[in-house]
Amino acid sequence: MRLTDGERAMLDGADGEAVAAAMDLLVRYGEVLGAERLVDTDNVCGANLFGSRHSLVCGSPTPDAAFSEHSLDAPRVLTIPPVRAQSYQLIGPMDTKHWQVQGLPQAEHDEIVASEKYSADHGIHLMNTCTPYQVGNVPVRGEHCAWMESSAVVYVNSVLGARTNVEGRESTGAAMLTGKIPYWGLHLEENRHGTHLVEVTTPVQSNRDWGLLGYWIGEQVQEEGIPVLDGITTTPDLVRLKHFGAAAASSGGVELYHVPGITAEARSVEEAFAGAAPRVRLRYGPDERRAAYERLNGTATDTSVDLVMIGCPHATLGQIRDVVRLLEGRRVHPDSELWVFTPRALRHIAEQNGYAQALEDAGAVLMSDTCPAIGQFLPKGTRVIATDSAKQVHYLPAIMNVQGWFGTLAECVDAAVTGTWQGVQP
Amino acid sequence: MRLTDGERAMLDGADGEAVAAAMDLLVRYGEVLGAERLVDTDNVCGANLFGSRHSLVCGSPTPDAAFSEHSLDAPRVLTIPPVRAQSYQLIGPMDTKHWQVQGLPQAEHDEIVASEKYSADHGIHLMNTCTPYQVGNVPVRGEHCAWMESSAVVYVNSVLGARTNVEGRESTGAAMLTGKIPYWGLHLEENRHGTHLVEVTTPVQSNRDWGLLGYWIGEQVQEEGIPVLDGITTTPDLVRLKHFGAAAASSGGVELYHVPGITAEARSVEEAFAGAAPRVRLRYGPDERRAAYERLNGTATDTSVDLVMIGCPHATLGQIRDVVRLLEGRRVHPDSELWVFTPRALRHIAEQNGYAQALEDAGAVLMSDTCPAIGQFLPKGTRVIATDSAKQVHYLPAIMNVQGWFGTLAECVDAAVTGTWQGVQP
Amino acid sequence: MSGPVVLTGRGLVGGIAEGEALVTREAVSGWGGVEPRRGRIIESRHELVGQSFAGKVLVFPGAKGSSGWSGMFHMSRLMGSAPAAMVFTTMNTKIALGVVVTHVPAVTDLDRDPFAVIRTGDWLRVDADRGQVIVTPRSR
Amino acid sequence: MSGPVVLTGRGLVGGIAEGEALVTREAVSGWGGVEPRRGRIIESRHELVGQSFAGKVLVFPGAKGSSGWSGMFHMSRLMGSAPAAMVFTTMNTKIALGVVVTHVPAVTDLDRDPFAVIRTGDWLRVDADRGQVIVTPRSR
Ligand code: F3S
Ligand code: F3S
Repeated sequence: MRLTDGERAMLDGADGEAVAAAMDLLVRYGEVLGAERLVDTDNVCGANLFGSRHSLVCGSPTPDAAFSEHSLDAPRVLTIPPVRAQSYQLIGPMDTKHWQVQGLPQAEHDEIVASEKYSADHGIHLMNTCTPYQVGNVPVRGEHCAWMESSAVVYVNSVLGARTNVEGRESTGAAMLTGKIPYWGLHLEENRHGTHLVEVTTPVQSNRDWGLLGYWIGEQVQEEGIPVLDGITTTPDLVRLKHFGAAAASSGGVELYHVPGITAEARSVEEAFAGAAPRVRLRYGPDERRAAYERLNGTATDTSVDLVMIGCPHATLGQIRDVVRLLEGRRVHPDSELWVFTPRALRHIAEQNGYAQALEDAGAVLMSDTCPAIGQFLPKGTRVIATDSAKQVHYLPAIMNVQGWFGTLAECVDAAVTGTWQGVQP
Repeated sequence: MRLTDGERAMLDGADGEAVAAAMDLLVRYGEVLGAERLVDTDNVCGANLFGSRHSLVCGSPTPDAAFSEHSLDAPRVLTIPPVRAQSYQLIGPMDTKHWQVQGLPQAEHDEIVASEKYSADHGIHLMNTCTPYQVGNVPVRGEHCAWMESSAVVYVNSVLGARTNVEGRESTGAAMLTGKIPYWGLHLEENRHGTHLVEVTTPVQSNRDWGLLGYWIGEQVQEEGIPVLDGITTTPDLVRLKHFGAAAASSGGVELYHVPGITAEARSVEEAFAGAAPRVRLRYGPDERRAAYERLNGTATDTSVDLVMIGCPHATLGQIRDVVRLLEGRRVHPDSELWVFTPRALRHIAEQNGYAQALEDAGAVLMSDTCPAIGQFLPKGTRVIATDSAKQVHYLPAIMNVQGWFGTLAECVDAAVTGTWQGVQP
Repeated sequence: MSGPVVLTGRGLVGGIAEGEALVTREAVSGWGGVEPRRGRIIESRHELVGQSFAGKVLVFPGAKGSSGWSGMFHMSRLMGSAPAAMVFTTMNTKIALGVVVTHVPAVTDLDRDPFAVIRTGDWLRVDADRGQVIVTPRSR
Repeated sequence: MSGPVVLTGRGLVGGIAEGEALVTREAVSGWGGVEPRRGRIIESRHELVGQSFAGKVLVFPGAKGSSGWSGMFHMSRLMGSAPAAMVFTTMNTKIALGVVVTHVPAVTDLDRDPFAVIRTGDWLRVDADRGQVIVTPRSR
């Protein structure tokens, strides 16, 4: 991999040992990829909040030691300088406000708070969400980024035309210190063309519709495809595309898709394929939708719902308001829980809008910074969850050994209020 | 103007008097425009925070009366129901945290707080910023919106490909209640093509470069043009485009522009003009840039700076971090002030990151919800301001009768620390 | 002295009003451009700076500036300083909403260039029902 | 019994390691797919569910799942349960970063389909300096 003079200097220690270690990681990584060079980036989203899971492995290390090991893969403990690039913390293990709801012990809380302070002191913006684009990090078309979090990667690549691969903790840690990332994969125009044509022959309009479509497409495309949707007749919004991409990125490894006329890089199906023929042609109609719905509901038999989870990916204020309005005059069932997840910056607004209080008054909780899948926590004794998120219902049963129902937001709120799932095949 | 059955029913009172009055306003408005019909919208940004300026006129009205008159232009006081559409409050008159810095009396504060609560109770999300796209309202290409705030309109139209005109308080108030807005102007594809070709023959890279370019273009294009930029060689980011659009929307009335390959709707100059020839050809080179710089600094002679204002449009966390880093080891001059403005949701994160404290420790203030131009406030005795915002330096001298300097962020922070403007022509 | 001239166009809002013309070829800013207590133009670079449109027929290209345009003229109406009528040539959302909330007769899309016909001080009868502007030139 | 087979490809990370092959034609998930204490595959639908790759040579298509893939294998290394080496066929950022932070020899871009040649239990010598995988089939 070619290095510029500036990059060589960083590697040789001109900006200190930590920057040198970061460059070393990027060089090793870039060479495995077969990248010809690095590219500048000033937009890095990573995950650097460490709790006991990480510290126990390294024997309660200092924060510098944790970052050196886990975020830089450095051979020894280094003093980490303030980060160079504009850097953002993605989702983490703990809700700094409702950590006790998670059942976390005080010591764990304190450890993660200290980890947060370390990140803050180093200039990593504490968005603490899987949806950085909902809290001010809205990349522009063509902007080279280095992000973790597959649902966020697929959103900014597809909808905004930004350029990022699915990075990991170590590569984003290194990018934060250097402002560099391997110029490979989706950073190159030629790798961004469609591969799979999906002819959509059934209406796709609601959040549920978009989640089902995304889930089915991910299963078809798996890790090696860029789907192109043909036949979408209504304009989706951020929430619909957020659910679509998250679903496709979790059932498969979709990192980029095109919806001609909607997403950033394709005005037409032909343009999405850059004039080439699709490698694969797929059709999504009522049968496929029915099958996706059944698979998403495939782990569930018991209609008695213990937890309803809304906000995967993290919810907008509009989604929160929808829940508040659906809950009006009602209360969460004594045997159920309703957890709504949103970025902390938006919870701040939700509190001022009275939404947080309204949820609380109804027996629900507005949570931030984490989610049940990432933090691996559920209310005690949970056996059955329900959600309007294809991604969450895909992960939670596998990770937490519970049953999962999938449906509309209204069906989810009804389940939280009645304690019983009554969702129906659309 | 044609109405659907549903719209006719709303007009006839099927959903109550306030919705009927809102439809009436939209019909009157649409007929003046010559719109053939209305279009659905679920994304409305308006301005409904009222202080003494409004209440004194109407003799201290109830909040329902204020909304009926100012936000609906209704003939009498109506009971306003919770808003139908997803609705957001734009920038307002008061920083709910630092209102005393503004010199506002307690009574004024209380009145605006009550107005906020009214909005919150009606389901209007209190973003309280001119940059809704930085706090979660990120419209998708083709999404029909109804927004006020020219800098926000030009951003989402151009960069994201959303569709909104520059709406007003009454039209957005009506849209909030009905979910409708006249299908006119930039809602129609055919009205979104370029008119003015701007050949850019000098490098445009920094925030200052983009602000100067935007200011010059706005002066050339005035109220009747859609500029297309040719010759941009580097990829801008959100901050650069934010400054560009705000400048063009304030020196002229630019509501939409195209930067082929970057903004949402044009891949090439030809596509931006939809194959037609440009109505006007302009060239922007070093002379034009120099002239724009001189005009922006045209009101200033006195280098003794009283206020440095950063964050017009409202700043990102990255911009805040930049200020913090420029201030390291330094303090704001005893005879100067440094005010940094950001959306309240981002100030919440900035506080957790220690940025707000760092600014305070250096003698600066992190403010939200308002700005000196909108709120018409400055530190007592201010005669000379400095800013990195072309829009703010365009407005403040005219509105507040002060001198204004324009330059880079570094020059601005230097001025705050030394008390003296030492900016130089780029 | 010439007799009344009739310009025909599209009437907006409705109604009839009369008053002295206040003519400018420069678009008018709302927020930051006028003050609603006396209906005066305050934009420092505007050719009409310092003049009041209260009770006059404002003849101008239309609205420029921020999205607060309609709100400013709405306030002007509430404070009793609104123009008697508006005659303008360039349609946009700001002027459209502005004439609606100012509740005054307005006419646009005229069959002749109003700036070539109307001078400040001329007496205008603006009939927004029929879409007419009847110009009685002031004696000169 | 057949003799050793040599597959040649691109060596990654560097070094030499030997161990029993653990072969799967299904890509492996990191986060949610393996647990790092014992290096076991825990993804319920995976054909290798319950099996440990600790000290083995993992022969697989590559990485799938979330962006936490490298972190999970990094942790596996720290906990002493990492594979001895990795042989994979599909490059992506997850597997690339994963092999880098696991610090084990790896080979890809082989001149033959490894799944046609290697069976679970075969003894593999992975030479990442020369880009070679030497396969000694287990007696059957
Ligand atoms: S990280 Fe976000 S995308 Fe879903 S699984 Fe957790 S809410
Ligand atoms: S409203 Fe915003 S765009 Fe500037 S003038 Fe005030 S900061």
